[in-house]
Amino acid sequence: MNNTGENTIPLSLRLLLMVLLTVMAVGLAYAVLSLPAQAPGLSVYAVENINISGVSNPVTAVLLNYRAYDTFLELGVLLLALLGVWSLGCAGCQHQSSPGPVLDSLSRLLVPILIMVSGYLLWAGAHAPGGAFQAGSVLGAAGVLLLLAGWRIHAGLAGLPLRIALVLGVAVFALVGAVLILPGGQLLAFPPAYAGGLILLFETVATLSIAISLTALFLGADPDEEDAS
Amino acid sequence: MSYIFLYALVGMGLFTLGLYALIIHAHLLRKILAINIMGSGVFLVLVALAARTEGAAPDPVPHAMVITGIVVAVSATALALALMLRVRSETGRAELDEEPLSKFDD
Amino acid sequence: MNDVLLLDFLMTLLLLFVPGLPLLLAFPALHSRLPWFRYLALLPAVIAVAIPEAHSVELPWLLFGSELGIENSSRLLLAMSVFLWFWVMVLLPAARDRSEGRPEDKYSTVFFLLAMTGNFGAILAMDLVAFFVFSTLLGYSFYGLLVSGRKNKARRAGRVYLVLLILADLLLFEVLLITVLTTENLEFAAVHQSMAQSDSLTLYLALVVFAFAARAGIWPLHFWLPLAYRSTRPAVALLLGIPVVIGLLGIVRWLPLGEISSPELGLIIFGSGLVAMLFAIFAGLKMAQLKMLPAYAAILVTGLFFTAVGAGLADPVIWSHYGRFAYVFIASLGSGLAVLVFAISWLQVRRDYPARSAGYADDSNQWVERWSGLVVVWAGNTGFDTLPRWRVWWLAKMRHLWLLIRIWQRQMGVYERSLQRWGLAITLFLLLAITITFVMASAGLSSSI
Amino acid sequence: MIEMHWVVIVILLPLTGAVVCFLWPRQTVVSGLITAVGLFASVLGLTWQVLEQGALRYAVGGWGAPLGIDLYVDGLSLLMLIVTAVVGLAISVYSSAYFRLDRAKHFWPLWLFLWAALNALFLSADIFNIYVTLELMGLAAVALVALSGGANALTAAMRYLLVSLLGSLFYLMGVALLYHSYGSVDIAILSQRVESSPAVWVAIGLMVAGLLLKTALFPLHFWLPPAHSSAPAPVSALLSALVVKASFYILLRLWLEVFPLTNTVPGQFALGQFGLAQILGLLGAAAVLWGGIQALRQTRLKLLVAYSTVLQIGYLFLAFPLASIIGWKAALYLLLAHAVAKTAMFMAAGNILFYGGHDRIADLDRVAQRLPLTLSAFGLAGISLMGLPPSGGFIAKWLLLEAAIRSGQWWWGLMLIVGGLLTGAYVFKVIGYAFTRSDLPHEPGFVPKRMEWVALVMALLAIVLGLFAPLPLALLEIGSPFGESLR
Repeated sequence: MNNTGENTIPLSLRLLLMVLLTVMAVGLAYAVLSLPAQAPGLSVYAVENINISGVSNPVTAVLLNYRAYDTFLELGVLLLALLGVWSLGCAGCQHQSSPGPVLDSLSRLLVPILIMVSGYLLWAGAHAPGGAFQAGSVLGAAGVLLLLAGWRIHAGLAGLPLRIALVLGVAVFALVGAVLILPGGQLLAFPPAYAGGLILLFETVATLSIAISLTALFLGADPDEEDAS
Repeated sequence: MSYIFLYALVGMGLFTLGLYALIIHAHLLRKILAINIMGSGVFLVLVALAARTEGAAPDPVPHAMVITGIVVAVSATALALALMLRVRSETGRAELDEEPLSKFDD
Repeated sequence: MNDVLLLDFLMTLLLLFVPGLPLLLAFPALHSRLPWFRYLALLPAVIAVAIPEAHSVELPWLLFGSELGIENSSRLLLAMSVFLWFWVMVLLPAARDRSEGRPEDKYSTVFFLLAMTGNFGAILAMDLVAFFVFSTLLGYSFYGLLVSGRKNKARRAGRVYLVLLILADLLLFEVLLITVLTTENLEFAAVHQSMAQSDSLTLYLALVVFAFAARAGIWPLHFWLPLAYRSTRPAVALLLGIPVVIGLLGIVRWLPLGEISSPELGLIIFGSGLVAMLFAIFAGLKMAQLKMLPAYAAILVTGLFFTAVGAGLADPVIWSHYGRFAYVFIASLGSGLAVLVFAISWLQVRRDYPARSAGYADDSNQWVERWSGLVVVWAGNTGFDTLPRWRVWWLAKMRHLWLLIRIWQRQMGVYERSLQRWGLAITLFLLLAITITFVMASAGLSSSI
Repeated sequence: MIEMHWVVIVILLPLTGAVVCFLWPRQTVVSGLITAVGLFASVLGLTWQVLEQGALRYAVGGWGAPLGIDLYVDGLSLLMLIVTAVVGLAISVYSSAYFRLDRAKHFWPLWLFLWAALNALFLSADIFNIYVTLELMGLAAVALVALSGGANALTAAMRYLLVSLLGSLFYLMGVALLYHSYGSVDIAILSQRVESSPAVWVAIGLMVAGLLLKTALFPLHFWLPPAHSSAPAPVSALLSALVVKASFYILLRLWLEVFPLTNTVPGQFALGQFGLAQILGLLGAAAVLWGGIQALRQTRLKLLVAYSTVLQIGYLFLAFPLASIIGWKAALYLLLAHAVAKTAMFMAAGNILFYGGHDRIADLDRVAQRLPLTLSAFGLAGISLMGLPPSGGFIAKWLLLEAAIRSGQWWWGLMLIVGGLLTGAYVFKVIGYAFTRSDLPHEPGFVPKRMEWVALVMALLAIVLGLFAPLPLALLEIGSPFGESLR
């Protein structure tokens, strides 16, 4: 079998496809070029409200205040992907890595730096590019590096504690968002006075959850189940 | 401001190329990569066109959308890769089964 | 002008012949076997169904002055009946062939034709008396059909049916008397109006509902229906829906539904309908015998109908909203029961030719073939023997057709398989996206010019 | 205080339930069932609130469109929520008996996530937020399909995942073009601003195609039969009843609110929409034929039921060329009736599979005598799918026929009759084999009574829907989602 597997498509179909794709590409390009050269979009609104959003970086303000609901659902997507991967029970798919000396020492060197960078990104998110996702993915990279170096989670932490850490982002969002309803507000409506603190709280738990989720996704299977089997 | 549109056009090009690769390649890893390239194309369009603000800071809303989109794409890719590994361990090859349905059996 | 008159005359003649021709043919049927004429009896009805025009005729010379008519709702019922009768006519020789030498079966053709007269006449009848006369004719000839079977159980069913029939007729006669006291005109519309104001309304309603419930085999007057289904011949079983249908039609025609409100009686009828449905479900589930399934289906559906009638009596608004569904409901009940009977007798044929096991994975083609074979066996068992030439021709045609179907089926499989292929499927998807864009774009451009 | 926020509760409750089920796998069935019942009650609460107050708009985060995200409930979204709640409750009860614990602990969190995604999708008034919910729904559905393991299910899930992602990306590209054209992703704002422009044409092309792919309209249905037939029975039921309908719902929303550009410039774009409607109608008619014939050809019960979904999806698209309020109502009533009936049918198929260990139609081996409740459920659901009176399917078809005749396009009505006949044929094919003996002896398995009864209750509901049609139809009027001018 051809390695690329391209031979499954007959030539005539491929030609038809190229023609169609060319037509589509022309259409897409035409659509893009027909857009107005200047369009402020929602930037005016975003900047207008930045003072009561609790942060000074507009992207963070959109992510964690104006459209925090999207972020909440998206943490749900991440958790869901993990649930999906675990439900596949891919215990056999994992290759055991044997770290060489280079990887071993590199990981010792890099992991602390990654943790520090992640902390900086988290803190910087309030006023400059950065934030929970960037910080979470850097931290997640540290976790992946540890896994490659042969590190495994402690058996005592693989059950409920790990699960709690995984759901932390979604749970805190849901809990705090719902609590904010009680004094008569809306879901995820932050009082301007507390907005900064709440956003920092959300970013911190989101960073942790994202980092641990990404690491767990890399691992592939539920470590609790892996031990049992 | 034409360079903004250039980025957007590159985004559209990535989208189209990704679609071509998605259809043409049989190996699942390539299909998953193709989907990711298509996704990157969409993100590039979203982000590039956000800069049409006449010297002011770019529109932050599409940026936030792209970050959301990236997390969604990461999640979907993770699930797809895990699924691909499972398909390979069950069928022995990482390709879609193009056999007729009636041959399906328990 | 003359054309209009002529057309009118022809329609009148047609309407008269719908019930009249079967009646006329019933006399020669006493003496000969009528191999072809029995189809002739259906002809006027077929024509009446085919002509999409409402028409009615007054027949002052008949009874106390009757009226026959056809409009859309009754055309639906007539079409359903014609459909059933056609199949019965096809099956008719089977009833005779199997019992050769038995003189009493000679009369069954007569009974069939009389029942057909009653059926068509009741559907066309526009006044109380005509409906009463025709439906009574249907009832008694049906008794004849049940009794002319050789089985004791069928005779028992017939006897039970006869008792209920006589009871129902007595009650309906009372109803006629009450109505005549109240109003001169016995046309349905007039009766509805005058009865709605009458003092004896409740009595009228109760008698009508009870009488037709007895005729239609509605719970708790259902005993004859399961008995009949269990014991009778296939040709008669196909027809067993007819008295049920005419009974329901009687209720719709005789009751001034949508004009009066009688909450108490409505509630009682509604309740009895509900109980009937529950009864049918539980009794039907308990009964393992397949042949009785249509009977319980009939009880279930007539129960459902009764809940609707009850609701309509309690609140006329409901009936005026949904009353027009009643005819559709009745017609589909009749054809549904027949399909059920057909399916069951087909299954019984199949029992002799059980499904082959799953030794092969792809039997998608074979099942059509098996189906067709079974239909042929079934048809052969039940009556096509009388038409040998026809059958040969028909079978040859069918064989050819099935061969075509098999090829065509295989082709469908190939198409679906190629659709399942990823590349083609996504290319089609792309094509669709582009098409939609172009459609929108061309329209946008043309409107902006 | 709390009753003001039913909108939020129907989203947060299933998410919380999913988290709880995930954290404590041993109690997963109990917590899942409690969540399902609570969610059903919350949807009733929301229904009551909407009946009292009319259509609702809820600004999440207090910002409101265009900056924030709005949730919006009108008759259309409420009907979808109710369908989801009814089917969801039945599926929850059924699944509580269907899965053993080792599968249940994966099933419940995924299913509750899916439920949350569906509710969030039906409530959202923001096309980017809809993208997120669409992905949430798609990933959950894929993971659920893969739950049954085995080469078939995994391949089907993989194909489904790729298709789902592809459809979402097309949709997202459309969102990007619309946002950059008009600076908003709120449906209400877009509906005021959208006018004919190249970007909008391309956006419509991309979004409609992506959503059609996800809705599995012929000829894009290729992924549906393998995915729906190889999933566990309750999953098949919820995929056919709910997940496919979600993308149809989005398409309908966009079609009704964003795409009609007649409100800005009279006459403009009406032509394009007419042409597109005809295309959709034709594809729907083709789906009816193709799905019906393929269903007849199948030798496996679950594949047969899956192809019947292809047919029924075709019906839904017949409403597009009719373009009348009564046509839309008919399509939604059909959606409702099909969701309930198809749930019953897949559950019945699941029971048969549970009982005999296989679903080969030719070897059903007198299932009728052994599982009378299940076969009754199958038959009753079949009656609704055929559209015989007095079932819910009958009312829907009646309305659709009326719409077809009123708009002078009676030929679409013909497809209803053809589809009904095809449905009748394949339902009878199954029932016929269920009564006869096959040569293969069977080791009958034990089917929990709960599974049989749920299937029967859903089938009866599909029939009863025909008797109480005015209620859901009146519900649909709230907020007049189909517009007034078309009347």
